[in-house]
Amino acid sequence: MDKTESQVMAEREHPGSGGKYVFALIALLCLTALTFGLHYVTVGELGMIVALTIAAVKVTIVGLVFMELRRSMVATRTVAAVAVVFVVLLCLGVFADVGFR
Amino acid sequence: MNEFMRRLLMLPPQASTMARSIDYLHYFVIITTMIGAAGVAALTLYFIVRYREGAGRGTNPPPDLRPHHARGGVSLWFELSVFGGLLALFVTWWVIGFSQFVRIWEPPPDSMTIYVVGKQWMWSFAYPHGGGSVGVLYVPAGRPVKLLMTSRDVIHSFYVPDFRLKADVVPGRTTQLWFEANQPGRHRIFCAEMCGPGHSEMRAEVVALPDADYERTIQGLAPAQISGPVQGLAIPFEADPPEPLSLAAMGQRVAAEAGCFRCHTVDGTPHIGPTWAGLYEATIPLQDGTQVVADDAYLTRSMMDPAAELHRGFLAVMPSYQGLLTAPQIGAIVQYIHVLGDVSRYPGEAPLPAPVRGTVPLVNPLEGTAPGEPRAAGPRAARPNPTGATP
Amino acid sequence: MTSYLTETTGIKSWLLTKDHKRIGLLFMIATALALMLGGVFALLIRFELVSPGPDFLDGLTYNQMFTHHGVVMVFLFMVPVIPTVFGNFFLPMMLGAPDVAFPRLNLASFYVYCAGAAIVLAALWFGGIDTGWTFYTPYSATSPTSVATAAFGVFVVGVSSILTGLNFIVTVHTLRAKNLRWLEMPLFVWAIYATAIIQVIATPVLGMSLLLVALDHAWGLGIFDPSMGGDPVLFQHLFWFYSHPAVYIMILPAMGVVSEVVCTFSHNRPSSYRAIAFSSLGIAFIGFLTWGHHMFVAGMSVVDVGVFGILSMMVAIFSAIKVFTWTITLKHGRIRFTTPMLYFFGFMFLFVFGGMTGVAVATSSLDVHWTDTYFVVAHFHFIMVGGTLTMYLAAIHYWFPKMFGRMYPERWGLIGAAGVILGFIFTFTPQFLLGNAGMPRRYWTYPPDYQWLNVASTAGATILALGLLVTLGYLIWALFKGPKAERNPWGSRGYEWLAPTPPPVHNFEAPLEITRGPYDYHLPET
Amino acid sequence: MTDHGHQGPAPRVAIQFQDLAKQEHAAHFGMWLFLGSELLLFAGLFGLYTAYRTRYATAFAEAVHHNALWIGTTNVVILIVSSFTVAWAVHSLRRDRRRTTLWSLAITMLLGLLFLVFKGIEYGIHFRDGVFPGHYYAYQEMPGHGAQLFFTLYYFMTGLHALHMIGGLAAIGWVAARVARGKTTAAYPIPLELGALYWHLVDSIWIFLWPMFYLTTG
Repeated sequence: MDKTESQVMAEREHPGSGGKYVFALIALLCLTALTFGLHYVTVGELGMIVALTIAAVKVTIVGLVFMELRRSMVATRTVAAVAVVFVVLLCLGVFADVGFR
Repeated sequence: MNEFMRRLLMLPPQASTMARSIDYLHYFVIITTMIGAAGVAALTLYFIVRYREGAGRGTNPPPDLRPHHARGGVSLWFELSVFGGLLALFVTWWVIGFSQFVRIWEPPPDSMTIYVVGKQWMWSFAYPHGGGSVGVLYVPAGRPVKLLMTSRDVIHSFYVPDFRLKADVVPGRTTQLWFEANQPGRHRIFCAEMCGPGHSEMRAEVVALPDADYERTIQGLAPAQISGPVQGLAIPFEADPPEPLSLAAMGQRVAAEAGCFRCHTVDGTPHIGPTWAGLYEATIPLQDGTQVVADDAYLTRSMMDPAAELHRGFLAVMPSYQGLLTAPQIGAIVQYIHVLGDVSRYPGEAPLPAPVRGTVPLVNPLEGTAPGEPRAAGPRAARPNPTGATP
Repeated sequence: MTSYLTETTGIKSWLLTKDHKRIGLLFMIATALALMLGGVFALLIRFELVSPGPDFLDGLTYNQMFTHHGVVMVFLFMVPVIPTVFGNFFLPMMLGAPDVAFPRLNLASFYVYCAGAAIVLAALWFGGIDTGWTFYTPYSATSPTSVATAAFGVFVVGVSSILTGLNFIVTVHTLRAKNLRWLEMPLFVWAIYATAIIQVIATPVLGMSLLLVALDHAWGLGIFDPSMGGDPVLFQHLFWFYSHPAVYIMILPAMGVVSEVVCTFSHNRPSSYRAIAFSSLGIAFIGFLTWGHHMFVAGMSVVDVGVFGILSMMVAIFSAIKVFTWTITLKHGRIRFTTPMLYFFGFMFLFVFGGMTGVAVATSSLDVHWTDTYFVVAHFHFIMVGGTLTMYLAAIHYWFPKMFGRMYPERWGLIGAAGVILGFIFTFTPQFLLGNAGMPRRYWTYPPDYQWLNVASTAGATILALGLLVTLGYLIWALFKGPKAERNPWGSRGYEWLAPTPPPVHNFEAPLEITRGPYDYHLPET
Repeated sequence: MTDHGHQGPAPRVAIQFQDLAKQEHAAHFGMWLFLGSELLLFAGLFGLYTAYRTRYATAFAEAVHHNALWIGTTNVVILIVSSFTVAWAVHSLRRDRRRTTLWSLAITMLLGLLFLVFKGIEYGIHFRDGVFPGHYYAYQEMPGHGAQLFFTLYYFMTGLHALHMIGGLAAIGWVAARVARGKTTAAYPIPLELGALYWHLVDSIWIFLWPMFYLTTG
């Protein structure tokens, strides 16, 4: 759904209020505090998995709000998703080897 | 048929039990490959000749005005059946291939272990009977042999074409490989992983001997080469002991000189380090709450990096022996702990019934020696006979 | 409209050009030189192997020869050639666009390639490298040769590959002509698009692994060093995560050329456009899941061997779909047997046989015997030379009139092609048998009973070299003396043939209006 | 296109693009592809971290103690706030408030520098204790390969991230100069948007590095 020229100019004329940025900042800071707090409670591998999932949530917030993925085109969103998928793919392939050796 | 195909494809003789079944899969795969490729090429040639443009007409062919759908192409069903068939063929290759692969990689329980060390441009072997050899691997024909391999410097690859077997030899780790030679014979060993200018000269030979004179040859071997003084740990060895000690007895001597007995006991009495009595193949709790089976690999790893998988309840005071002990020495100590596996862990209890194959009655080093006084060579009287060998 | 060749003259106009066609020609010269240099190393190897014992090269120099052959051929010729030469020249024209999306970035990509190539060649000249093009640690970390410089040079060439890939993806997304929908783009564009995706995603991982090797070799910061508890097999994981998709970077553009050549010379639309287009994407994405089949005996866990084995079987299906579709495209066509079609016929046999032996090697138990022997050497040469080199030559001949405005001599073309294909078969079939017999790869000296196969292979190599020299000869002759070519000598319906020959700077007189598909041979040519 | 008075000249559409929307989409799409390749540059190191964490689990969990938790946590807060300020700069440039844009960019660069300062302090602590990468590792309290590999990997990942941080600072600085000179305006905000995207990527990578190297104690 490529945007027509008029849509691009319209978006620039009256961009939304800055509220969503402030809201995203607060959400990120809370999640950071949550991870920090959990780190004393959880033990070993479980702690690692919990911390990384929260980190993934934070990165999605940064991506959607700050990097405006929500408003970008399908192609841009696919690039972001594909890059992340291939990072995970490499880690899985390596883990499947070292973990079961 | 097998001989004809083997000679046609120039495959080396099938000298191990697995070689023949691998070669059968080889013939099946190569034949289908040839048929597929030739078929496609023939079909292409046929179409080119059949539908070639009329001879001699101008370079710009007249427009073909036939309607779109009448333009050839094949039905969907035909296409699906071709690719379904192809996929099924590839998956069958995988099923047969992977099942053979698992059989190649799982050594049978009763196989004899030989330690292999790859070093820049030579292969050296240490036998459980204490003997050692460089460049020649003596194996009994008709019995499974497991090779525990490591490298002293870079990655090599132990490759015996006649057995259709290859396994990379990685430094810092022990990789394993097993085979069973069909009948006596000599087979070439290559190094198959680029390891420097001498890569192509890093060759050796497997000599498969009949069982009878296998023992005789092994006894005649010089002791496993503890090649050169171990850096940093001057181990006062006699020039050469009168007759080769068994690997376990050698392990006992190396452990004594390396100072293992300062922290580890062999009769179950608690001490600074975990006792070696009954340790082999026991599941031991680790510091981080998990458990591990104390097999060859774990024992070797914890000699190299003791803190990595620490036995729960003990302090991490053991130094790393990485680079201080050579692979044959490590193999010897592991074999010694293996033999100690039968000693009961709780002193005072009645000792376990003598194991079936009469393992060596080993002298407890702590008994006859005052602490710090170097141990004399093993007593002559209880000359250790090779474990597991039936004279 | 004056041709892009004569629009502006002088060295500066060529070296600072932002015209995608001229950048394509600059890349053509650079990659052709790399091909010749790689060929020289190949011949040195073949002549050394004529006799079992050492001949005129000692052990270290021989190891340097096959390493230089590998590095120059893979990183300086095979990976960049078809995308940077024919992708640069024809992608915009096939989309009906005046140029690529970022012209300055395109020129930067050429100069980054030249910088990387200069660093690599400097490393080869001062001290050479003898670790094999795969740079396996710990030997690459401890080798006395200049590994660090070469690894950094390959990293820089990788950056150039990323820039080109990025440029092409954006071009396909944003510069398609008016009402040129995705499923009406020529199949060559699909192939270059899929290759660009792999280039952008896979090359950074190679960059990182080679940087780690360079750091280890230069300053002992070894993360793979076994004496520090590191695991050399992990380097192989990172290296092959790039290097297997890299072989698809090499073959996908060649498949794009095949689709164009087959449709034009059989005067027929592809029997199933979607099958070829989507299997290009399929190869690009599934190609990332199969890297483990290079490491079946490297000490990987048995679980991983099983997983990578079955995935490797899947990716072969997409190549099979393409081959099948090309063969059926010939049906009901009106085929003109020109030099590109002879190369196509060579491709069909060599690529299919090479590809099927690839699937054979991915069968885990057979791989234990075959890996690291000459069987694998023969397999990947069948795909690289039999697949990509033949299609590189076919593309030169197919687009020669459009690029230079002159025709090549057909008779000499067929002789050159026959020489290349026969020479190739005669060189590498003996190597399949050498691999079966168990001769490991990268061997300077070998047991005498392998000698006659090596001699046969060397004889074949000379025929292949002669075939290539003949081709070079008559192409240079045709460049200046060839007869003038008309706008569309092959009667092709591709969009690039709508532009005048040789095309002006911005490809088309007026912005292109797409009125018919790229393969509508049932309509009279406009 | 209606001109917006003081918003500066309308952007020029390059010859190869059919219209402004396609040109801007090309810019954003190209930048995201570049960010994808940067992320995959780190993928190799994330893979190594997975492998070595699986193999030396206890040593990694223990070696985390030596990393100063307060530095790591402050840095993560710094980068999140700097992400907000750079996003605010983009937002205010679109509303054509040049002063707020310049202030936000200044704060972003200040926070970036602060991050590097803290990173320098932490490296100083490590060097003082003898924690060096590779063969130079000489930290007495944690002998053994696990810790040595942990800190070598730590230096590689945080070092590469610091290099990207320096690159991000340079990019924001260059864009701030263009905004100050009026070349990047409300009508043509592309350079600032691309600079902000790069900054957000550098922040996202640190959001992952923080738990990996500072938090997961056993």
